[in-house]
Amino acid sequence: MDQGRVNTRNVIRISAIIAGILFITESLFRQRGDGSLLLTLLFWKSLVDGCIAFVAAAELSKGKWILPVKNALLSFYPMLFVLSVFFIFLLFQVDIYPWYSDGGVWFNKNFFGARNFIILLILYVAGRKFAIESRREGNRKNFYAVIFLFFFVVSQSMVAFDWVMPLEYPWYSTLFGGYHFVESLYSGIAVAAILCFIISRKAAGKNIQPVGRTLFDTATMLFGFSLLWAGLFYSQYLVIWYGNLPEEISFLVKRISLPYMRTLSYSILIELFAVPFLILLSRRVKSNPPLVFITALVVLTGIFTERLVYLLPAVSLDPLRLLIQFAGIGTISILIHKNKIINSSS
Amino acid sequence: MSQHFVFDEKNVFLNKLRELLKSGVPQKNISVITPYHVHEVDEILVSAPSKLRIFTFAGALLGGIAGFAFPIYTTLSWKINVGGKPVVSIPAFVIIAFELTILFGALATFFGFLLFSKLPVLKQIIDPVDYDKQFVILVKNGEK
Amino acid sequence: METSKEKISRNQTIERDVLSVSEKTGSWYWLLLFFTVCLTALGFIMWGNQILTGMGLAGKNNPVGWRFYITNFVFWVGIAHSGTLISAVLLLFRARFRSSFNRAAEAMTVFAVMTAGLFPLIHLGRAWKFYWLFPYQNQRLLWVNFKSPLIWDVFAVSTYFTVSVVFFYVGMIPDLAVARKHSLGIKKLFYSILSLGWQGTELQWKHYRWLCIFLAAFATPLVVSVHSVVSWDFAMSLIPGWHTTIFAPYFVSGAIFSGTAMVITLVVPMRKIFSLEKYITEDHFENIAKILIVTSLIVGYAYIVEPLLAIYSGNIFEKSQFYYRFFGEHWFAAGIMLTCNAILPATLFVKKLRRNIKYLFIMSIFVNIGMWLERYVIIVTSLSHDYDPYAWGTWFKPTYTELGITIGSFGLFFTLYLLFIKFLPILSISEIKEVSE
Amino acid sequence: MKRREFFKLLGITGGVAATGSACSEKPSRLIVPYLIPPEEMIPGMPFYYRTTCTECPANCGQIVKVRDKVYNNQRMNFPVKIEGLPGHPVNDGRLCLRGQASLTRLYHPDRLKKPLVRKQGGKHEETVWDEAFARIAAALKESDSSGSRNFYLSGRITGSLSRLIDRFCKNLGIVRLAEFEAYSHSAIRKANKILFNFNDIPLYRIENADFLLTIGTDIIDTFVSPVSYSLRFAKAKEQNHLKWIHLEPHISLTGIRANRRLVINPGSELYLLIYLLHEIVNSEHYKNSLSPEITKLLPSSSAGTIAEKTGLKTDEIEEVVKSLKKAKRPLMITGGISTGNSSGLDAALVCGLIQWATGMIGNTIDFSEAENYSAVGSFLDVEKFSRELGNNAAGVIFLSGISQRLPEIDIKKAKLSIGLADLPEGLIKACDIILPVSHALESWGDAEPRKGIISLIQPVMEPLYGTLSAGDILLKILEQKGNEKRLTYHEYLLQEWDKTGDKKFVKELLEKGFFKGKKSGASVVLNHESVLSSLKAFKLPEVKTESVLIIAPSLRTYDGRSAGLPLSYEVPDPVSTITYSRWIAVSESKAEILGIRDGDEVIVSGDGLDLKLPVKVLRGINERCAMIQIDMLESVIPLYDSRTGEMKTIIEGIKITKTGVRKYIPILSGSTNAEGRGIIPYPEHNKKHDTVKKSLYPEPEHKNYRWAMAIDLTLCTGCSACVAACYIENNIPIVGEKAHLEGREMSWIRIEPFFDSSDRLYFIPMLCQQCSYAPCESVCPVFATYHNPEGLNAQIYNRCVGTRYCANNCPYKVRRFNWFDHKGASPLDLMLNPDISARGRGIMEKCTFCVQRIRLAHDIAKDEGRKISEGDVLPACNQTCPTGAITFGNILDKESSIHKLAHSSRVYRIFEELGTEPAVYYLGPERKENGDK
Repeated sequence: MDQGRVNTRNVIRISAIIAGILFITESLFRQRGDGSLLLTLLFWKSLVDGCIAFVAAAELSKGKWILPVKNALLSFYPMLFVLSVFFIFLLFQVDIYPWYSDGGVWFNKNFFGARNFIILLILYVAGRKFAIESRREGNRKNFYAVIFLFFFVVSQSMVAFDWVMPLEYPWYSTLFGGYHFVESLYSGIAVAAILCFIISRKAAGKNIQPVGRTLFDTATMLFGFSLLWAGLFYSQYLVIWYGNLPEEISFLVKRISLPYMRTLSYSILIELFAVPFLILLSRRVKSNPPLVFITALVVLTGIFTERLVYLLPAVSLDPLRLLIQFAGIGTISILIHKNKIINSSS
Repeated sequence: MSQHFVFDEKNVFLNKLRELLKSGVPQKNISVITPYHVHEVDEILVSAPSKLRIFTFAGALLGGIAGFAFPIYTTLSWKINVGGKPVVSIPAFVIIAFELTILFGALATFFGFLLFSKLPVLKQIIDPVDYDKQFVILVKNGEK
Repeated sequence: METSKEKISRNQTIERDVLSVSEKTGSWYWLLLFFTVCLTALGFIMWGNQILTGMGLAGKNNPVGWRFYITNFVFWVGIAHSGTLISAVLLLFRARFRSSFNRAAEAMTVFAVMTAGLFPLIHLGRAWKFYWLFPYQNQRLLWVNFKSPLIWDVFAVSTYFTVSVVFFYVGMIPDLAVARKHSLGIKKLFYSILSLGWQGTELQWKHYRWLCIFLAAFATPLVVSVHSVVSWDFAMSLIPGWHTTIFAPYFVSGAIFSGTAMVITLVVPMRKIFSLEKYITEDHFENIAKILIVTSLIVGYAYIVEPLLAIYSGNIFEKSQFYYRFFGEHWFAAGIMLTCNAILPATLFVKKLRRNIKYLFIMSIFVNIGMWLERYVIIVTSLSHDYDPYAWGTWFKPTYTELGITIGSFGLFFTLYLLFIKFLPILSISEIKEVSE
Repeated sequence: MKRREFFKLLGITGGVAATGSACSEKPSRLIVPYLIPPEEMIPGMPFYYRTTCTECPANCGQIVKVRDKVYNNQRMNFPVKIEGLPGHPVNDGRLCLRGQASLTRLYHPDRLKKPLVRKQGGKHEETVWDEAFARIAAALKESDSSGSRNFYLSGRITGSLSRLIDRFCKNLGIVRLAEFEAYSHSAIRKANKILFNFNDIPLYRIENADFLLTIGTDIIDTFVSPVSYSLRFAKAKEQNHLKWIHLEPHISLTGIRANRRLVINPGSELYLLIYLLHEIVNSEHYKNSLSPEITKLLPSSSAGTIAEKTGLKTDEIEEVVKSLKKAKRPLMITGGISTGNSSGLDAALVCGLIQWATGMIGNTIDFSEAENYSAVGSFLDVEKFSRELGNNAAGVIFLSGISQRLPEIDIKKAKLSIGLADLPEGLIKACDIILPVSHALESWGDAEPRKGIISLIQPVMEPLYGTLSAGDILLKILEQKGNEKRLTYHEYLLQEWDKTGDKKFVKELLEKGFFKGKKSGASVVLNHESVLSSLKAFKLPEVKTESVLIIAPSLRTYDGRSAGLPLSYEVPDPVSTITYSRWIAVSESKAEILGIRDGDEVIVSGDGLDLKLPVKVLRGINERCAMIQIDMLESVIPLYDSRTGEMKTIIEGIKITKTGVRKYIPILSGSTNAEGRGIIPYPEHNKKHDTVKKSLYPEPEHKNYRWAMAIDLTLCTGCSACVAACYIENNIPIVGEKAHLEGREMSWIRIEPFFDSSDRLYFIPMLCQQCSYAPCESVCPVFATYHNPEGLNAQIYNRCVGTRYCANNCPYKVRRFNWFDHKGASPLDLMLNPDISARGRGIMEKCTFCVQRIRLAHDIAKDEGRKISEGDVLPACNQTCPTGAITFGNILDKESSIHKLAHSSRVYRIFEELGTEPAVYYLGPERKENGDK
C-alpha cells in the first residue's frame, strides 16, 4: 500500500492550513452559544481515544488477533495532539456553558482551559509513547499501555463531567464518565472493524496475512460492547426513571418531550444496541466483512447521534461549520493514517 | 458382537481411526470414546453440526416473552397505584424479562443437550463399562 | 515411545492426583468440619430466637432499617460472582488458566448464592411469611409487586442459583464419569448416577462443547445483571448515597473483586494441603491477581467519582451525606474500606508481589474485609444521615444476634465447601488433560 | 325511688347510655346477647360522655369516647379516647398533652386497688374499706379525747367537693389548711390584693388585645390555664393581628411562639418594669393616669442602665416601650419566672400599676371572671403547718388531691396520717392509711375552674377496682361518726345542685356538661393607701452576675403531678426533644466554658441543692442560666419568697462542675440545624433547585376526595397535644426509655424543632405526607402500602412482611417499624381503640390521617346519602390542637378551607424538590413578618 504515500512535512502543512480555516470559521463567523465545535471534538475524541485504548487493552490481554489492524489503529495517535490544538478554539466558546455568567473556583474560563488542555497533552504524550513502544514490540509496552489507559479514563471522564454535564446543571449522573469511556472503546472497536474490512478488500488476491480471525473477534467484540453499552444505558436510565427526581429527569424530559428529539433519542438505542446486537447475533455474519463494516458504520453514526442529542437542547448548532470541522479533522486523520507517521517518527 | 481398541496415546489412536475408515468400515459403525474433546476426531468422523442452538434460541425467546407477559398480566389483573408509577411499567419489567430469558434459555439448552446426547444412559448407570485406557474405538459387528 | 510413556503416566497421574484428594482428608478435616457445623448451628439458633422475639434483636433502629443482614446478602452474592466470571467469561475468552480454578470457583459460586439467599429471609420482620415474596396469586387474588427491586432480587437470585448449579454440574459430568471408573461399591453407584452414564463418545462431546459455550454465554450477562439488580435495591431509592447511577457497574466490579479475593482465599490453602502445585501454578495466580487489580481500580474510580460529583452538584443532601460517610461516626469503617479496596491492591502492580502466593493470600483476606465493610458503609451511613436532620441517628455496637448469624453464614459456606472437597473432583480433570496436551 | 331519679337524669343527659354505671355498688351485668338492647346503644358504635378534666387545676371540659368491651367475662364500657368539649368556656373543644394523657392514669398498671393500712413493721397491707374506716373513726375519737388537733391538707379543690370538705372538717373538728399548689401564683394574687383588694388571678382576655407583653409568664406551657390562653392567642392573631413580645431568661414554648422573644437577665425584670411605668406615665397619651406620689416612690433610671442591668439592647427596650405606647388595646402579664424570686411581689405590683395606668383593667384584664385561686395558699402556709407539727403532736392528718410534689412534711409526727390518692406517689407513700380514690372518669362530681363556671364531672364507666370517689369516702367517714344519714356522693351532689334553686342549672349542667352563671360584675379600683404603704420600703434588688438555676414548670407533667403517667415521658419535650431521662439545659456559651456537650454529667450545687444531671446544650438561653424542669427534682425544693410564699423559680449562686461521666440520654433529634434543607419556611437552597413540577409518570388522579392537611407554623406552639392524641387514638405502643435510647420511638406525628439562620426556632409537626408520588409505595414487594383512590398512602398491616424498605426510602422518615411485640401492661390494653388494629412485631406502621375516622364519616355520609362535607372528619391531631394550627379536608372541594390554605401565598411543602407531591401543606410566616423578627 505504497500508493498515496505523503510525507510528514506535507501532513503538517495541510494540517496548519485546515487549522487556519477553522480558526477563521470559529472566530469570525460564529455567533454566541454555538456548540458545533464542541460536538466535533466530542465525536472525534471518543473515536481517536478509542482506537489507541482498544489496542492498549488488547496488548494487556495478550490478544494476538489484534495484530493485523494494530498499526493502522495506532497510526491515529497524532490526532490526540491535533484535537488538543482544536480544544484551544473551544476556550473562546465557553459562553455555551451556564457557568459562563457566574463562574466559581472550579468553573472559570482559565482553570477550565488549563486543566483540560493539560490532560489532553498528557494523553497525547502517553499515547505516543505507547504507540511507538507497541509498534516495535518493546518490552515496556505493557507499562505504557497501563499508563495510557489510566489517562484515557481520566480524560474521557473529564469530557463527560467537564465538557458535557455542565451544560445541564444541576443535572448530574455519576455513571456519565464510565459511560463515556466505554462508548469511546466501542467506537474504537468500530474503527477496527472498518479497518479490517478495508484490509480484507486490499488483501483480496495479494498474500497479506488474512484478517478472517481478527474480523471475527472484532465483530464479537462489537457484539459484546453493544450489550455492555445497553447495560450501562439501562442502568443509567432506570435509576433516573425510578427516582423521578425533578432535577434528574429534567435531562430526560428535555430529550424526549419534543417529537424530533424523541426520534433522535430512540434512534440511538437502535444504532448502538438493536442493530449491532441483532445483526452480529449469528456466527456467519461475524465473518462477513461487508456486513460487519456496515454495522460498524451504524455504530459510529449512533455515537455521533448521541453527542448530537446531548448538545441539541442546550446549545445552537451550525450545520455548515459542523461540516467544515468534520471535513477538516477527517482529512487530517486520513492523511496521518496514510502517512503512517509512526514509521518516520523516532 | 462388537470389538474395541484401546489406546493411551492420542496420535496412535487417531492413526488407528483413520486406518479403520480407510479400510472401509462405514462411519456409522464406528464410535470413539475420548477423555476430552478431540478436534481431530471431528475432522476424521465428519458429522452434522450440533442443533443445540435451536433449543437455546427457543428457550430464550419463550423466556423473554413470558418475562414481559407475566408482570403485565398480573398488574393489569389488579391495577394498584404504587408511587404514581404507570400500572404497566416496562422499564421495571425489563429486568424480569431478562432474567427469565436467561433462565429458560439455559434450562432449555441443558435439556436439549440431554436429549441429543441420549443422556442419561440407564445401562451405563446400572453397570458402567469403563476402559482402563484413555482412548477407545468401538466397532460394531466386528468387520475388520 | 518415550513420549507416549510420559503421556500415559501424566493422564493417569492427573486422575489420581485429583481423585485422591478425598482420601487425603485426615483428622484435621473432620475437626474443621465439626467446627464449621457448630458455627452454622449457632447461626440458625440465633435466627430462630430472632424470629420468636423480634427483629429488634438486630442492631437496627428508625433511620437504619437495613444493616448486617443486607450487608451479608450483598457480600455473599458478590462472592458468588467471580465463580461464574472465572469459569464462564474466561471460557469465552479462551483463557487457558481458568481450567485450574474453575471447579473451585463454580463450587464457591453455588455455595455463596445458597448462603446469600438466606439473608433476605433472615432480615424479614415476619420471616414466617417469606413465601409472600414469591409470585403466586394469594387468597385476595393479589400478585407481587413487580415494580419493587426486592422482587427483581427474587428473580435474579433464583435464576442465578439455578443457572450456576447447572453450570457447575455440567462442567463436572465427565469428571464424575472418571470418578465412577476409579471407585467401587456404593460410591461407584453414587458417581454413576451423577454422571448420567456419561461415556465421552464423539457425539456427547460435540453437544457438550456447545452446551458449555451457550451456558457461558448466558452466565456472563447473568452475572452482570444479578449484581446490577442487587445494586438497584439501593439505587432505586431516593436516599443520598444510594440513589446514584454508577451503582450497577460499581457493584458488579466490586462483586468480582471480592469474589476473586475469596477464590484466592480458598484455593491457596487447598493447593497447599493437597499439593496441587503442579496444576495451580504461580502463573495462574498472577492472572487472577490481574483481575484483582482491574476490579480494584474500577472500585477506586467509583470511590473518587461519587464524592466529587456530590460536591459538583452542590446538592446539600449529597454533600452532607458524603462528608458524614468519611468524617462522621463511621469514618473508621470508611477508612479501612478505602485502604483495603483501593490502596493495598495497588501494590499488586509489582510483579514480585503478584507472584508471591503468601502475599496474595494475605491481600485476599484484606480485600474480603474491605469489601464487607464497603457494603456496610454504603448501607449504614446512607441510612443514618439522609434528608431529615431530626431523624438522623445510628447504632454502633453489633448485637449478639447479628454477629451470631453473620458468623453462622460463614460456617454454612465453609461447611458446604468442605463437603465439596470431600465428595467431588476439585479440579476439572478433562480440561487439565486437554490443556496439558 | 333513687333508680328512677337516676334514669330520669340519664334521660335528660341525652346520648348517655343507660349503663347504670353511676354508683359503684350495683353489680355489673354478666355478658349476654342483648335480648332487649338498651335503646341508646348501637353495638359497635361508640357513645360519648361529657365530663371535666382533673389532671391539672385548669379543669377543661372533656368529651369521652366510650366503647363496650368484655372484661373478665363482663360486658363493660371503657373510655378509649378523650377530647375537648366544644363550647366549654375554658377550652372550647381543645385539649392539651396532659389532658390527652390523663386517660392513661385511669388504666395505670399500679393504681391503688384496695385500701392500704400500715401494719407493724411499717409495711402496707391491703384491707377492706370497713376496717380502714373503723381505724379512722377510732383515731378521730382518740384525738377528740386527747384533745390533739387534726388537719386536712388538699390541693386546689373547687366546687361541691370543696364545700363537702369544709362540712366534713367542721363536723369532725378538723383544721382545714389552705390548699397547696406548687404553682400558687401567690405573688400575683398578693399584688392584686394590695392594688385592687382582690386576692385572685384575673382572666386575661388576650383575644381582645392587639399587643401582648408577657414577662416570664409561660401562658402557652402551663400558666393557670394554657389551653384557654392558646385559644385566645389564636383568636387574637386572627382578629387583630396580635403583636406579642415575650421576655424570659430561659426558653419556653411561649417565648418561641411570640413574635419577638427577648432574652433578659434572670431577676432583672423589675428594672424594665419600672422603666416602662415611667415611660408610660410620662407619655402624653397616658399622662397623669397614675398619681405622682406613687411613681416617685419608684426610682427612675436611664435606658442605658436598664439595658446594662437587663442585658437587653437599648433598641429592644425602645421597641417594647414603643409597642406598648402605641398599642390600642395592650395587655401585659407578669408571672411564672418573673415573679418567682425575691423581687417578685414588686414586679407584680409595678405590672399591676402599668395595667391600671394603661387601662387594661376591665378591658383586656377581667376580674369579674377570676381564675378561682382565692382558696389556694402558698409555701408560707405549708411552712407554718410543718412548724406546728413540730411543736405539738397532731392527731389525724388527711391528705387528698396532692399526689404532686410537696415540700417535705414530717407527717410521721401525727398519730394517724390518711392519704386519698389513686397512685402511690410522693408523700402519700408515707401515710399510715392510703385510701384508693376513683379516677374522675369513674366518679360523680363538679368543678369550678373559674368564678361562675360550673363544670360537670360524671362517671363514664364502673370503677375498674373497688375504689371510691373522694366525696364518697368523706361521706362514709362522716357516716361512721354517725351524725350523717346514709348518702352516696352522687345523691349528695344532686341535693347540693338542687340547693342552688334554679332548675335551669341542673338541666343545663347535665345537658351541656357545664353551667355558665352570670358574672359577678365586680369592677375593681386602685387602692392608693395600700399601694403607697406597700411601696414605702421599696428598693431595687441588686442583679447578681453569677450563674443561676432556673426551675421551669414542665409542659409534660405540670408541677410533676403527671410524671407517673405512662404516656407523659413517651412524648418528647419539644425544645430539647428529650423523652425519658432527666437533664439540665445550659446555654451554648456556658457549655463552651465548661467544655461539655450533650450527655456529659454535671453536678449542680449551691443554695441547699445538689443535683447530678446530664447536660443538654440549648440555644437561646441567657448565658448565665442553667435550666431544669420541676419534675426533674424528687420533691419541691423548699425555697420560697418570704413575702409572697411563691416558690423560687430562680436559684442564684449555683456552681456547675463537670463529673466527666457521659450519660446516654434519649435525645430524639439528630440535629436542630435545618441547614437550608427545605424543612423550615423559605429554605435558602430552594432558589438553587428548579422546583418546576416535572414527572415521568402519569398525573395522579383522585375521583371524589383527596385528603390533605395544612399546618400553620405561625400558630403551632409545639405543645405536643397532637402527639399525645395520636398515641391514644391510634393505639401506638408506649415503648419506654430503652427503645428511645436505641432510636426506636413509635410516634406517628412528631414535633421537630429547627433553628433558622437567625436563631429563630420553628416547630415542624412531621407526619406522613401522604405523597402522590410516594417513594415508599413502589418499593414494597407485596403491595402492603399503596396509594388509595382518596390520596391516602394506605398501609395494610396484615400484608406487611417487614422488609423495612419503605421506611428506608421515605425522605420524611415517618414510618415506624415494630421491632418487638409491645403488649402494654394490663390494664393498659383495655385502652386500645377497637376502630384500628393493634400491630404485632415485624410490621411497619404509620400515620394515615386517622383513616378509621374517614371510614366512619363515609358510613355516616352514605347513610345520609351525601358526600363528606367539611368538618365531618377531624384527625386526632387536628381535633385537639389548642390553637387550631392544623386544618384537614378534601382538597378537591374548591370551597373547603384546606383548598384555600393550600393556595395561600405562605404555603410551602417539605422537600418539594424531590417531586414527591406531599399532601401536607405548611404555612410559614408572611415574608415581611419573617423579616422583621
